[in-house]
Amino acid sequence: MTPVILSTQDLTAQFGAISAVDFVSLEFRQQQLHAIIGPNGAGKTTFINLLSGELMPTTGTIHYLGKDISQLSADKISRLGIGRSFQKTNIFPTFSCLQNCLLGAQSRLPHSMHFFQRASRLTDVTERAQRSLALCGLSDRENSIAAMMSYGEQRQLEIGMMLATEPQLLLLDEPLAGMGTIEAQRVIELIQALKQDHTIILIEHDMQAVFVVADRLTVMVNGKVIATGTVAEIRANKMVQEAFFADEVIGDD
Amino acid sequence: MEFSRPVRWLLLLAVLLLAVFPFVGADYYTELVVRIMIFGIFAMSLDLLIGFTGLVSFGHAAFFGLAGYVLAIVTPESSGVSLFWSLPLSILASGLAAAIIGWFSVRTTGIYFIMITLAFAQMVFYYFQEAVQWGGSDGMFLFFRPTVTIGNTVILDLEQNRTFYYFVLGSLVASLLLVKRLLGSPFGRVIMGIKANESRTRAIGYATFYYKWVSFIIAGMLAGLAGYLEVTHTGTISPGYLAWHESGIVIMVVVLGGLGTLYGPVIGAFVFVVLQDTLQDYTSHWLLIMGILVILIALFLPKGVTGLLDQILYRQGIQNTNNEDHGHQDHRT
Amino acid sequence: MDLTVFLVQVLNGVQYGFLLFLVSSGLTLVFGIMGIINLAHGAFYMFGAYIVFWLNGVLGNFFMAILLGVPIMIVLSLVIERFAISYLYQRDHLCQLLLTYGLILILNEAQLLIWGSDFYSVPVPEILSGRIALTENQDYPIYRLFISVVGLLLAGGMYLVIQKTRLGMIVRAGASNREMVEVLGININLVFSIVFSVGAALAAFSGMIAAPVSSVFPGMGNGILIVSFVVVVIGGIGSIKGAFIGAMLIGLATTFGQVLLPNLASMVVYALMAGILVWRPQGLYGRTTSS
Amino acid sequence: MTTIFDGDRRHFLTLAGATAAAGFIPTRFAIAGNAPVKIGILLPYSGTYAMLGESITNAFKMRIDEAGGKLGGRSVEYVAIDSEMSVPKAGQNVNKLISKQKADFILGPVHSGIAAVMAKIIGKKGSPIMIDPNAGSNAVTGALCAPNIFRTSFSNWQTAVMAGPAMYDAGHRTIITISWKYGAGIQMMQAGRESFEKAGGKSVKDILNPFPSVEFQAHLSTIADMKPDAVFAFFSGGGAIKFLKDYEAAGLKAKIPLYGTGFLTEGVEKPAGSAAEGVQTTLHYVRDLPNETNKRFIANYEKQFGAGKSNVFAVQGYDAASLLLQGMAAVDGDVGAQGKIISAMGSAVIDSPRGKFTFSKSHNPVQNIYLREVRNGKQVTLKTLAKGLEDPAVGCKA
Repeated sequence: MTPVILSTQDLTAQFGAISAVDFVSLEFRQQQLHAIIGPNGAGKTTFINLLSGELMPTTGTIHYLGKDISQLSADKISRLGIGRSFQKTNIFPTFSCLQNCLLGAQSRLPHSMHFFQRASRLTDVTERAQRSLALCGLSDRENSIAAMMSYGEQRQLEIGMMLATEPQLLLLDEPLAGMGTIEAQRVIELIQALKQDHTIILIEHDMQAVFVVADRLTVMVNGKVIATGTVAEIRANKMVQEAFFADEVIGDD
Repeated sequence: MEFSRPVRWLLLLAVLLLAVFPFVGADYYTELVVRIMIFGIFAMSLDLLIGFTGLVSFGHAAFFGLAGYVLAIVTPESSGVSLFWSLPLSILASGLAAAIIGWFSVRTTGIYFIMITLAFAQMVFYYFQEAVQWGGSDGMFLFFRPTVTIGNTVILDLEQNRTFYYFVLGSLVASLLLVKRLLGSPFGRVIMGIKANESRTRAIGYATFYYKWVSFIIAGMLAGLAGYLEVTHTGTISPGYLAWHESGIVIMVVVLGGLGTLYGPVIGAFVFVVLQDTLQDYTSHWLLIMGILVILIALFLPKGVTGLLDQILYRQGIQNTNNEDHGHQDHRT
Repeated sequence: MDLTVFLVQVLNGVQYGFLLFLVSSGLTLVFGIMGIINLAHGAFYMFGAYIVFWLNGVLGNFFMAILLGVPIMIVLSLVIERFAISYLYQRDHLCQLLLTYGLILILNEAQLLIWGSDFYSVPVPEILSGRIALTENQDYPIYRLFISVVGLLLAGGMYLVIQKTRLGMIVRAGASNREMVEVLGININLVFSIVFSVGAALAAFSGMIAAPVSSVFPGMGNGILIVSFVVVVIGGIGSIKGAFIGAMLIGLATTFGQVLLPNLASMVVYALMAGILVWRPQGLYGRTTSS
Repeated sequence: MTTIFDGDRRHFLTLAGATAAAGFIPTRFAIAGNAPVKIGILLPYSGTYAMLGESITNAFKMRIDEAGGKLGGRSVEYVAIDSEMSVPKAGQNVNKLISKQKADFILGPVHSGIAAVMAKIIGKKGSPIMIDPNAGSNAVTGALCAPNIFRTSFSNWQTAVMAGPAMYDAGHRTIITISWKYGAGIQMMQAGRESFEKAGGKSVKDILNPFPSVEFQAHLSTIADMKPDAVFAFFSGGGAIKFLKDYEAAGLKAKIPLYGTGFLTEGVEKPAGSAAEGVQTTLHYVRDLPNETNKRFIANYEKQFGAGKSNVFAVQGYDAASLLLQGMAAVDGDVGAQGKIISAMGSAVIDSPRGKFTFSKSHNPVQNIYLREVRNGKQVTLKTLAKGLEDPAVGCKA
């Protein structure tokens, strides 16, 4: 097994009386695609929000490459090499595709407090942006305004923008949600390709897709982890079947 | 940030017209144009915040007035002071105030940001309103304009209205180019990202607080430049310059001209000042007409005069023109 | 400052606080429920004062004047809501600032055209015109106590409305979320019309109540506008409880600022606001939603 | 350097920066005698002081109409701008009246801050002639004085300086002064306090309320606590009504007599009602002055503009027109002869509703100051405190 890249210890997010994430301890290994599944309201997105620094944990810690990152803000975590996509498409709607990726690529400069340098002359930033646009399959849409593209393309773009930040670890929050079959297939292929040189934590409702791409699976219910293992192990797990598959219409969101 | 080709030509034409205006315009209108240009710089500085960083500041007049006060305070009654140190000093004072106010304000968003900038500006306003040593509510005079001399040679005699006119025109053009350059820089890219989607900007690795803060400071300093010029122009400064009404009017001017265009607010200043000047001649109830106009703008012209201009230039939907604009820009990058 | 003087000043501060609460309550409703920054709130306050002056002159009875004046203001504000404000619900704060700023200009000029530029006053109604001896030298006018009672009743009334009624449910649900309210099967446009006119009527009502102690003059709404914004923001936008606490804080800060820090008196209020927002950016009782 | 020498008087005025004025030397002196004389007016027509602006304008026009509607044989045209009480806009508004409207005379303002801006601009240009019909800032006929600046109202010092002895003579030995914290308020308060202390009394506290706040309750409690023999106050307009009412409602009026400069009660007798009764103030005008001009003025004014509408502000506007009539009569309407007009105006004797008055070297009225009291809603003269009181014109170098 590859070494651990990210781990959580008793990670908890409490909102009033409700624990959206309840003492979750998990390990994620390098070069693996680790999917997290569970019914709506299981706390999956909250879990991702904790990892990416959008939310501060109530208790518990997160370690990334051995370093405690549980109190770091979102921008600092991004700079450590953790990229994320959001459940609701989260891009710069008024920007063109290339501009979206340029902003992503530029974030890897030590800082952007350059006031009189021409941004267009940062050739390596531009190249990296174009490369990531190519990776997500939008090379021919460089100058399209993001808001005017189809929903599927916007999701692709979000992944492209994330790739421009050169992350090692990707946090993907339901990248297939709301997509048609063809679009979904394209994104699955993209994920397959990314798997080659990235660690991925994936939240997804589309079980067929998950079983195809995932190396490991974790099942969350009511903020708690009820099982973790390989795809085969999880499929065989009785408890999972009862708690989850019984009342979940697979592939539906 | 690049201007489209027709806009560039129009701007060049506008600068040329402004450059010859003192030779053809009556003195009164030359004065009026000076006022418009100064107001234009002020509005442009606010556009950097509202139109490009997405920060609706309701206290921008504080920085405008503060720099003016600094100039009036350091100028003795008997002679003018050198521009070479008084201008940087005034701008720095506004910048410092913006740094302090921004440090607290930029943490908040939405209505709270509007209100906290208002609160701080009111503090500055009341400080000068009650500062008896600086004229209290009646304000102060500037008896002599700043001097621009090296050794004993007078480089520019700002007391000459025509010289001052060109000095203001130069400041306006320089400010426009400077801010445009700023927006084309890596920094500019980030603040525009913040306006478009702040949480996303943070999530891809930018400490947005610092970028908003620095943008707030730069805008404050540019407003300071405008305030410095205004006091040099009118020879007076009073707390009224810092009042919330003035902050409201400059917001109106920015929207009137067109948000996020840089040159739009200058056009807004032009329209506003000329309107005010003309309406006043017809009725002492001109504020009523102004009020109706303001409401019409809010309802029907959210993209301001430049939005209208865009539509005329391209004869098509604004969305499409935007599309093209960005297209041009990216080919150049 | 000995204890008696201190207590008298506390009374002054609290009494001023009640007046501020009267004005701010409408503002915080409109602010919180509709997400509208209504700069014209002060102008409604002024209109209320003028209307009660006018009706009091015609009817000769202060309470009748209020009873008739409030519906007039409700009608006026409904017209304004329909023909201007209602176009702004989906727009950003900027347009709201502009539009309501334009309203100030129009309402101020309208006041000049209707009532002219003279100062007027509204007599304190007979049954409330007495005084209570407070200290050896100072009396306290019963009418000021009446203002406090009205403020207290209003606070209680609003509390009940918000806790017990359907409108209150929408308020508590955080009505800035249009979709959610519509899902509940409520005609949001109607709710907004009601809320806006209630807000405007509250502003006018407080102008009416304040008229006998403050006199009636052009531009009287400008001063009250900014301070009621301060109250609302300190308390947390949309929170009636916050507006109440905020009004009391500002009332006391103003009073003691005048006495203890005469040179900084007018800055005290804004320093307090800035301080509170730095400490709690959403105000004392504000919801932590980004807008 | 350009020097405009005014041959008829000892005054002359230097302009710093020759060319500053070069572009502005108006060409209107050449205008043929038949064109109307243009009066540029900068007064408030909106906001708290709109009533003052209207009173002044009405009375000014009324006086011109009384004289046949002509100035030096020429008809009159008015160009009025609402000052909005905005000091920042003062400069542009004045420039507009001078450069765009080519006004031959400027009438205004009400606000001291605006007056200072106007005086500075107009004094520096050397023309046209400005008549200040209200703003009392000492500086207008003090540090900022100029040959072409006249005032038909008062200096703040004049309105308050006789209050000290008056209060002392009434047996008061300690006072508290209270006023808005702005130019006019501070100047009046100082004059009142200094004259009281000179007479032998003691001012125990000066209270300055931020302008234009009308929250007085805390101050009233302070006054009740300190128990001075009397209170000397400056407020005006809506603020004055509020102060008078609060003062009465706090039960202080019966225990601690209230004094003030005339503006505390002028024009607000009716709205203030019983709260103004018995309050004594000092001013250069009283409505019940027995002279014929006053009776005629009040009758005419109230016939045109409504009963009870005449006030000191109207008187000041009326006198501004009287002054201009005399100046223009001396040159038969030739506005180009500014030197002669100034000379005629400077030596004019104004037959004013306040009684006859003349002008000091700095062009401020040399006038009587009266002690007045409100009785049954009307101003009543108690006595004449000073005859021909002249402002010291501190700092006037012209």
